[in-house]
Amino acid sequence: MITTLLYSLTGLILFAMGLFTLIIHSHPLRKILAVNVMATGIFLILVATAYIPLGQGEVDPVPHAMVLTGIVVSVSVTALALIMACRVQETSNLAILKGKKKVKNTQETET
Amino acid sequence: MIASVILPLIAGLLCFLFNRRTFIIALAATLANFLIASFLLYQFLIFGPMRCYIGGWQPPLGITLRTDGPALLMLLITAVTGFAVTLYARGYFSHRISDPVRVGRHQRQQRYFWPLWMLLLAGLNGLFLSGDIFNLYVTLEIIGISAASLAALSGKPASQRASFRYLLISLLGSLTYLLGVVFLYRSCGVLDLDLLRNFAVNGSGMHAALTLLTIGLLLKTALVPLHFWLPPAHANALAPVSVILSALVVKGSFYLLFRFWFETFASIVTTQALNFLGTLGAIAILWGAIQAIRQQRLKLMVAYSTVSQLGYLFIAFPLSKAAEGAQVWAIVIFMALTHACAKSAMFMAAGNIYLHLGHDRIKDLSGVRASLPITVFAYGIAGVSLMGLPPSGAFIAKWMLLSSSFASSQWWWPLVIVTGSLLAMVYVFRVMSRFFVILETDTLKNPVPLSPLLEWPALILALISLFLGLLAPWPLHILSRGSMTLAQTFPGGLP
Amino acid sequence: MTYSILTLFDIILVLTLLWLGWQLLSSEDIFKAVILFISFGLLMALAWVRMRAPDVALAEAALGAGLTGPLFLSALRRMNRTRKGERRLDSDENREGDEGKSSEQSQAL
Amino acid sequence: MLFLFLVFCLTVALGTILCSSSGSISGLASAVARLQEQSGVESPVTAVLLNFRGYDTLLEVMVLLLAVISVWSLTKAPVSRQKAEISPVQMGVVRLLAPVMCLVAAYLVWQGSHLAGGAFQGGAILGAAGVLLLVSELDWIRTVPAFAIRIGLILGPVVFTGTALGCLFYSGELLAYPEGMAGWLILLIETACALSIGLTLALLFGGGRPEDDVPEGDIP
Repeated sequence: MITTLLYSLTGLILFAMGLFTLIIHSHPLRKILAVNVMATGIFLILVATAYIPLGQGEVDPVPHAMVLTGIVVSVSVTALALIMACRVQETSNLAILKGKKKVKNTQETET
Repeated sequence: MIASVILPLIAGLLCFLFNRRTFIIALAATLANFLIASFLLYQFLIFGPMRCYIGGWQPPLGITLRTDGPALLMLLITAVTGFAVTLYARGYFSHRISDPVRVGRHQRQQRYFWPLWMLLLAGLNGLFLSGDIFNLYVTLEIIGISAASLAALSGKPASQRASFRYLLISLLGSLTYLLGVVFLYRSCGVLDLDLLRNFAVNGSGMHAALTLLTIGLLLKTALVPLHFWLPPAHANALAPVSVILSALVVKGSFYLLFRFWFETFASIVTTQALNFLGTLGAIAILWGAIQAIRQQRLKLMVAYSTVSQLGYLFIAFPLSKAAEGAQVWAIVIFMALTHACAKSAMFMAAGNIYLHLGHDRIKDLSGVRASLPITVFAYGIAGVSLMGLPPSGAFIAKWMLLSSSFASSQWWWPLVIVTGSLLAMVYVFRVMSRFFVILETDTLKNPVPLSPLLEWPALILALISLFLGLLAPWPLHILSRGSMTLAQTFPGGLP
Repeated sequence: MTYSILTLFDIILVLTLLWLGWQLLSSEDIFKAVILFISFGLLMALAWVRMRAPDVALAEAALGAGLTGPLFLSALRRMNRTRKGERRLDSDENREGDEGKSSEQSQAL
Repeated sequence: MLFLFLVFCLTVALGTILCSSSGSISGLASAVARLQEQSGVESPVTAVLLNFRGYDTLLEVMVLLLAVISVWSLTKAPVSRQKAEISPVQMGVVRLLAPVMCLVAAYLVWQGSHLAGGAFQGGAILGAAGVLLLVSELDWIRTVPAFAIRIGLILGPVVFTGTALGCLFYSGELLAYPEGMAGWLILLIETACALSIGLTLALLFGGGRPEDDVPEGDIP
């Protein structure tokens, strides 16, 4: 019983830490890390709920299946978010570059 | 029943596998999807609500799919809008590819649009039909991912930033939803919606779960304090994508929210909570409309108008105590149907104008009427439906809203509704008036005529939204049939 | 007796997890954060085993440490490259479109 | 500071609920144990994943595929800059490790029916093997034609959907495996899914679409 509670609370605190980081930090990678930590926290609560000490019966497999589904989903979303973050940086860099070029061109024509 | 999920899935797989003839596959899939939805409706009218246990496993363990009135109407409108969007997207992409500049980019967009759109459709259908709270999480995730990557398809820096934020927000929404599911499982031990209804008694665990589910879904639905991500994401996407996002994706999470509040957890919802959501809705109507009036770009204006229109959906919440059981559903479904059609037509019209002129600055829209009469006509009709003038479905919905709020003597809601309509009139006509300014010199650079695939879907959707009001008895009949059987199964009735 | 030892183990594991989580979320250096995240995943696998969920533990060890970590590292490298170089032009749009030649040149450089 | 306060309040509120309501409900463990016999596999988690709640898993496999499509729609696979020679030690390690990892993956999928393990774990190991090859500059994303990669990617979903539809026609319900066949069908689905998942994860690491995925010309 105490174990369930201990791990559930840990999961909750992890969720809260992730949420807080997600809101206040601006770096995209940090945000994605925070989302991952949040997801792990939720999974921990779910699995802790199903926990029964050894010798007192079988553990509930449904939460385990749900967590497996959740982990795979979160990995794929993480990958997508990372690539998207890279693209954000690449495209905005490109826009800056193009802007510089335009400025240069106009300066050249002016002179 | 399962076919309406599996079929788009298979179509998505095929569209991904073959990079040619994808349009044919998508067209066939959306057509078949429409037929399936109609068939399900027909079945529903004869046999009443149906259930399908996947794998033959009964609820506490297995996953249930079920049809009822609201789900079927949403399914049907998704099918209709989806069909129109498919045609429109075809016209849109071939028009863009015929343009010699940046062919590669347009081909990339077309290549990936179809599989993503098909999978999104599958996710939406799954959402409307599913009766299992964790399965709903998976469908929400499918919808969120495909919507965010569709929004990023445009490739411009602004759209990349907006869709990255969109992805994060929808991820945060699904995680909050998942936490709610965890709390529910903790206190009830089941995942099926019907079984959960029996557990819905007052208890702190249930309240916390409902709050978390609601916050998660509100994030995805973009109710006012949480709406900041919507306008940039919708306005910077490609035109067919904006249509999909604005007309369908937002409705999906709203539908779920409504279902939770008025069906599954109806017994633990308090009046204060309903009033709170209603107030947020009222703020959304006014704030969205004012922002829409202030915008300089047409697509941004339409996107803010979505924020405003979503508010009407929430204003129905506090009136539910006064209205009869099925009437709340009727108001909300009518609003959602009209908005889906009208907003798609409006975004299509905006996309056409963008294609034609190469920009969408409102102050430079003069003279469009002469070259794009059908588009302008569609825009006008869609605007009329958004304002809620008589024959449109929104008029019926607003009428029911007004009458039930007078019946319960809550005079402030009608005030907001009428003000919102007036503001809608302002932002619709502000653009309309520019269309009719006739330029003396013809300065249009782009002489390529728009294909009929671009203009007619917009007009037809606009007309549907306009005449939905005349067809009112029919959807009402479907809804009342749903709630009748609901009342039979649950003698306590809906609160 | 065993009960108390297990509880002690639980407490240590939980505290380490929380400390790692906090460190990875608040450290200045993103690279360090990613490395911490990988070790966090491995410890998490230990926690899953403790919770009698071996399936989840296997998945977490394989996915969390084996894939998510490298994903983060490669994304970090990619972002750093774009930031430092600013030369690696958008490989996507440029090569396809009218500016194909210039980007080829920049890649040859 | 405001956010800190809000998050703190949320945590405290949820924490008290966690403490007060001791999750005394047994959940679905007994239901699973009762029907375990009919599911065709011995491991309860696999039974839930692929039989009782197989529909979830089907959609989830789609989520993975969706992630690849999305990544491909965003960008091309980056060209690795340094064409430096790979040290023979690294090459040797790769040659040794990659087959071993494939073996481990196959073992995990096989053992999924009675112990811990299954498609996801096996697929993850396969994916790690693919990543290892990519890291050692064996650029198979560029050399293998895109069509073959696409076939590999949709193999799992197609086999899954195909089996589901086959069951629909055979016994009238989606994913209702015919009696006696359940174990083998599940193994078939798991194998196909593990292959696709491995490929998917490696491609996600690859970070972009192959060069020849977008066709030229207007697509009819």
